[in-house]
Amino acid sequence: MKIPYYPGCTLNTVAKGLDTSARGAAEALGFEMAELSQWNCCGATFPLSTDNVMGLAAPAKVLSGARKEGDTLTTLCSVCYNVLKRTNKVIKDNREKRAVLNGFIEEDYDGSLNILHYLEVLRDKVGFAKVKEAVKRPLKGVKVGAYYGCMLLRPFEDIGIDNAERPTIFEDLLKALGATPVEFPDKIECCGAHLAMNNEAVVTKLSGNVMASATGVGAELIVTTCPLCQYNLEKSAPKVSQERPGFGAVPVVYFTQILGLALGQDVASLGFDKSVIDIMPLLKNKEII
Amino acid sequence: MPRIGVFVCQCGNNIAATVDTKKVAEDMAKVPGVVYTCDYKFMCSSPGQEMLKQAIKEQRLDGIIVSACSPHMHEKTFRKASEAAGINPYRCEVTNIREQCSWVHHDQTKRVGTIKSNDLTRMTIERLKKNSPLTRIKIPVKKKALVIGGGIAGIQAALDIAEGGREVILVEKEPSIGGNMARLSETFPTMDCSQCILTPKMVEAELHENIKLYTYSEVEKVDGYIGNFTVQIRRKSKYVDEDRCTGCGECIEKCPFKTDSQFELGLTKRKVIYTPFPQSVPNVPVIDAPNCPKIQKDKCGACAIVCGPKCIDFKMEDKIVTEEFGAIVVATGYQLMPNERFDEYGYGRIKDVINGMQFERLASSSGPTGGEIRRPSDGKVPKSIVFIQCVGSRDEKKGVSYCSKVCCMYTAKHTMLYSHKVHGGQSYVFYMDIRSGGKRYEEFTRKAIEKDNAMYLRGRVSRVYEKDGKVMVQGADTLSGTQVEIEADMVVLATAIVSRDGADTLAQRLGIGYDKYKFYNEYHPKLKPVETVTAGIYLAGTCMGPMDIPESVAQGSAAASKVLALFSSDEMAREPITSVVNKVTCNACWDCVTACPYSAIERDTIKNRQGEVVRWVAKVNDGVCQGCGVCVAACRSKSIDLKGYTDEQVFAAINAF
Amino acid sequence: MSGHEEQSGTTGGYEPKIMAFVCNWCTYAGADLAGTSRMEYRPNVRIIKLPCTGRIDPLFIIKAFENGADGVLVSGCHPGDCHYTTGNYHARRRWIGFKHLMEFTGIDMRRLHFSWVSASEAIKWVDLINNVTDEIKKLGPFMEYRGLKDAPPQAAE
Amino acid sequence: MKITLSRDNIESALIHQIERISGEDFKRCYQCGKCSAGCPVSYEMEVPPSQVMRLLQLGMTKEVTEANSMWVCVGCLQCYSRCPQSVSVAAVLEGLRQLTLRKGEDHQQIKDVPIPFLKKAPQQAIVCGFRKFVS
Amino acid sequence: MTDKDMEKTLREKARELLTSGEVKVVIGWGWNRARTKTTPIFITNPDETDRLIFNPLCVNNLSVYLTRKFKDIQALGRPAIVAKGCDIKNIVVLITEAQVKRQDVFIIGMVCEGMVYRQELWKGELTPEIMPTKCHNCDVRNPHVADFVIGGRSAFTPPEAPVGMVFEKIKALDGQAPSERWNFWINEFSRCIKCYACRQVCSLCFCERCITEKNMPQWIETSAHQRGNLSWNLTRAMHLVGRCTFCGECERACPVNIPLNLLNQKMIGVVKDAFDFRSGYDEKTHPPMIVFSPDDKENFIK
Repeated sequence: MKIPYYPGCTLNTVAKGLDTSARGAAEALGFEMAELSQWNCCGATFPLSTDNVMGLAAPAKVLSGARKEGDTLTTLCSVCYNVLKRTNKVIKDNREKRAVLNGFIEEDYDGSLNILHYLEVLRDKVGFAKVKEAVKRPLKGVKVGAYYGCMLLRPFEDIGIDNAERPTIFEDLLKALGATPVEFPDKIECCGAHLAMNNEAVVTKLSGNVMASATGVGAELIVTTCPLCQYNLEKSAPKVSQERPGFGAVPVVYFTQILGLALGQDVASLGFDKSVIDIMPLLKNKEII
Repeated sequence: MPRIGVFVCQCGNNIAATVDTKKVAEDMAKVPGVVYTCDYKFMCSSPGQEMLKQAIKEQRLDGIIVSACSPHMHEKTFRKASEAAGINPYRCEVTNIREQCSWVHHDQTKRVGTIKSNDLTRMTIERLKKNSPLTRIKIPVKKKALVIGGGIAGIQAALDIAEGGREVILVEKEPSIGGNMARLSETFPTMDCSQCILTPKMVEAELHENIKLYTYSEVEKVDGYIGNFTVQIRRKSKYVDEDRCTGCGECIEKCPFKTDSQFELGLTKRKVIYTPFPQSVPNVPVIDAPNCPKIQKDKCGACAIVCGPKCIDFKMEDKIVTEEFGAIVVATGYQLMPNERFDEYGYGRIKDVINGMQFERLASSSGPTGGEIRRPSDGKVPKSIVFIQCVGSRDEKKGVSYCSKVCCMYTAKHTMLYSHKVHGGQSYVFYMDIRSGGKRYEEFTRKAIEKDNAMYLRGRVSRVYEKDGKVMVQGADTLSGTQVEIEADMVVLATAIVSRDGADTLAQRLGIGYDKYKFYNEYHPKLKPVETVTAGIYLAGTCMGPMDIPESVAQGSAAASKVLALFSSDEMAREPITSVVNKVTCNACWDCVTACPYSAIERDTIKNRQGEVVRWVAKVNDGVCQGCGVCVAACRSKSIDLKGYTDEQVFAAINAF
Repeated sequence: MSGHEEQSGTTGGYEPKIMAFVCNWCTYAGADLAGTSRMEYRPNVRIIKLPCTGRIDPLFIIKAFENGADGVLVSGCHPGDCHYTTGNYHARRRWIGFKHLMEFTGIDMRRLHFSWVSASEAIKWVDLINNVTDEIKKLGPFMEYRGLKDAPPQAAE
Repeated sequence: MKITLSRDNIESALIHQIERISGEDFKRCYQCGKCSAGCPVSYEMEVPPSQVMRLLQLGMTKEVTEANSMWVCVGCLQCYSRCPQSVSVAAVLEGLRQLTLRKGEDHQQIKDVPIPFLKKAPQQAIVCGFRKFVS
Repeated sequence: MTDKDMEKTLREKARELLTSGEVKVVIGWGWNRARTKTTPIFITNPDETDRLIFNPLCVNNLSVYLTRKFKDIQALGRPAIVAKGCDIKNIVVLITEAQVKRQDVFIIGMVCEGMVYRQELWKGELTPEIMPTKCHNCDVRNPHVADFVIGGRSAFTPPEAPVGMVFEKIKALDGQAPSERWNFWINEFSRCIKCYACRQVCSLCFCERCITEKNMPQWIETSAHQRGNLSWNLTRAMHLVGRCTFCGECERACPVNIPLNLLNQKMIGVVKDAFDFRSGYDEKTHPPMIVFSPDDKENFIK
């Protein structure tokens, strides 16, 4: 199976780990992430203003390009996923905007693309059962907090990957990997997102809430699908530790990294070294490596 | 030659101001067949009517025209008068020269008005010449009522009808009557215990010689029309012989198997052979077949062994009984919207998030906790409870757009019950508006706030989650404009009231209308609140929409009074405006049958002496026909005509134009 | 016995004869309301009351023209409001067929009007009558149709 | 505080402009407060989401445009996803942001963006930040 | 399969049906004495089935003999009827309107490559010019409802947009001013002599007592003056709305050549557009004039 794949800017740089581990895992599971021959940034935010059609041009360009390489497109970064999927819906449902956009990008794209998040590929195309079979390094006894964030789930009408209030797709994967997902209330709350640029206080508080909520129920590890979440959480960890007595920071890694780990990929190849909080001690004392 | 009298009314100055009534009278005298005309100040006054009667007698009139106000006003009056004077009421016609002439044409010279009045009157005269005398249709009325639904509304209707001396069959699909009210603890605003006021009524219904209870039964099929309904009722197998069971309860005692109790809304278990609740009426247990090992795989059978009168029969099967009724009262009630729709409130995920009805059970002295407020998860007494209003109500996105009406009141009641039962307990109520319209209702909610220290917060809750054994509620108080977080021990959701599953199916069986929420439609929201478009079928209670106990009871009685009025005479008289088929020329193409909105037309046969079918013809059922005339226009061979609006009458009018 | 008196109303000159077929429950009541609200409208219309628009046979309309109507108006409850639940839906179907037939035959559609007037729409009724009357007044008498009777079978060429 | 209401304010051109840009109808909001309840940053907002809607209903644009609310919104869409009336306050705040940005008034001077952030942060954060804070 | 072969099979089938007693009478076409024209014949005797013929002259629509207008034929017992696709359409309507039960009639469907419009036009071969409009647009050359089909499958597919004089004329009329149409029709109807041949020949005018014979009230003026003529023709057309299958018999039968096909086909078009209904294809669905849909579209009811 070959699935056209859109990495997005971040995965080419700071979030390389997310990208490489995903490709590796795909291989292990017997499908190929065929990176688009040509792609550009998706815009990193879906314009909420109705009159901003220009903001949709970039993702539209990506989509029209992808359509030429197949009828589905997968991506890893929650934000890319959110932007692409919603833009696609606009093009599909809104005749006027479709016309305008196609004018901009000089294409004739109709929104017929099926946008899948890597998680959806695993769930719907591969199947968690098959993933389970492929596990070589079960993550026995690791209490993992699956952090969804916002962009993977909302708005439900447009995204619909899973129940927006009590999603399980992430936990189901973790179970397949032998880990023990912990249910923590803030798993669908926001990390502070782009406020990282100019409002560290807010980011620290929000990311703090998320991490505290997870560790509060015993999470030893937090996994995410979004580079920005990962960044905000890790970056805030020290401050949070200062502000909140009794809070102990835990590693924050990408779901594909522990996927690769479970599938028996070479640990060095997974890019754990990029993360600030080292996951190795945890893995060692759980005797996974 | 007919002998027609024309009476032109001046209606004081209402008509006379713009119509020369005298001239109209004179002109009409020239019309062939008219033998007497006059104009008078007030035809509808008793002297006016007297005058009319006298003229009929003296002039030996056989037809009456009254040119006056709209027939919608006084047609009945003048037809009555004519009848009193001995001519057929349908030989009397009213010309509308007020609403549709004198009042809308302000020509003071009276020219326009007079000309138009002449025309209209002449048209009516010609029409009248073709009027054949008609007699009101008499439909025999079967003086026995069916009440569907044994909740408070149904019980009330049944009792009132029975008290009126008429037979009633009360059909309830659960093993006991009582409905949702039987679940309630106390009732607002009087705070008297629900069961204390309901149970006596239930028993009364059971013992009343005019009421027959069909519990654990459902309506399968409904045929016929007002006064003459034929209904098939499925009496589901109870596996217990009702007549012989003494209700001793031994069987329940001995039954070794348990399952969730629907009556207690899953808060506790019940036996597999059970009565829904201790005061069940009738006090006859039923076996819950899907869960009974004896019935499923022929194991156990303990109940049968201990049963003294030996009235348990594992082979018992459903019975279909057919009964005839003159009227039907529908009181099928409501249910709560499934809370699972509101994941942010964690219902189903968090044990200590329950709905209002479950709280009623917790507060009820006959409930699973014997009336002590204890939370489901660990049985602890909650130190604080958050009540969330409008869960599903007034929520276009995930719920329904309407207001469930009773939640504001019962939540106030809940806070009171809580403060009375748990001293020092703190209750919080998230509300959008406090809707306490009703006798002593506002005082009631105020009391909850002022005397029982309920903390009312104007705002909605965004999410509910668990944190170290507490139920965290994250809401807002829009009045102070702040976010609110509450560490609660328990959360109670005021879940929306919705129509029952299968409400639409029943409506289709009965031929009554329902709205997009599957609540039943009344005939007229103001003037016919308990009638339906189908004559002889009446509504009561929450099957029409959210309402509280007083309203439901009032409606039960209202419906009952309608039924008793219908039953007050052996026959029901109806306007004879119905279609009639000319059997000789009918082609039996059944177009009329297809077109009729009331399925009032049947396929009939004409047989010869040997009883062989000679031909098929359409036949109108006078009881069902409402006289719209759709069939008449549909019939190409003109083999159907509409009494009171025959082609001849209409043509005569057109020709006189 | 057709004797509709030629009248010259307040406006003077030719006054058209207009026949209206209306249903008893909506339009007739609407017309009554116009009266009780003392509105004023053109006096040219003569109403024939029927229980429901579903009762109206297209032939009524033809008959009206035969009897010298210069215009015909048909009106009843709005779709969905029928006192007999579906009578006006049936009527609408027939009118769709009949209207096209009349049009194809060359009847001037300004002489045949269909409309929905509810019991509360007195104003709509008044406007309707006034507009229809004025329009037909402009057209003058329906000579084409009135002429038919007297013309000998083969005459028209 | 006392306000004087007038139709001119309630139906002002500015109000309609914000409605147009955001694609939201302010009248839809019935002030249940669920947005303020669920908003992760409303504690930080000078005017919490539900009050933003209320003020706009009253035509009080000044109060909302001067408040920090629009710049604090993280666009997590929790308000929209839980709103019983399907109103997106996030979109309304975006509308307000656009009002300012389209006047060329930046909320964030690019030169002031901390260098370590530019170095370390994921591109998406930078792009997204610029889109929301810079004209 | 040539007409001769079809005739042969037809005769055998008819004989078989009559001998077996499955049917009591076979309604079909035969020659007139001069063998110049076809005429309806009713075979009850198995030995006479060779009188049955089939050729492009068999234009008459025999379905009318299934109606209550012909009680004597009904009296003979279960009929078999020889029918072209277009005739079968009428039989379908008769079934829909409960005039015939499907099982009570044996339909011998004849595959048809077209008929002559008028038998006088027959010069020994069938050319498009002498074929009526309906044949040029026929989509039932292979009988769509039949118990027994005779003839090799026709490959003919009707044109996307209907062609032929009738349609052209309708378009022309639609393009004219009302007054012009009025004059056209009044002129055409003025010839009407109220012989009611159009009614007699139509199998869908099956009323035992036609509206014209109802005199209380007198719906339609009987004397043949123009006003009555108009009323009659309008009524006839109205009564056929949503039912007429455009078999064309009425126009063929009209002694004064009133172009009734125009009226009928016009209304067929209206019904198709307004209610997406085509008469004569499915006996299950009711004719559109006696049913309704809450969302019927119109733009003229104010």
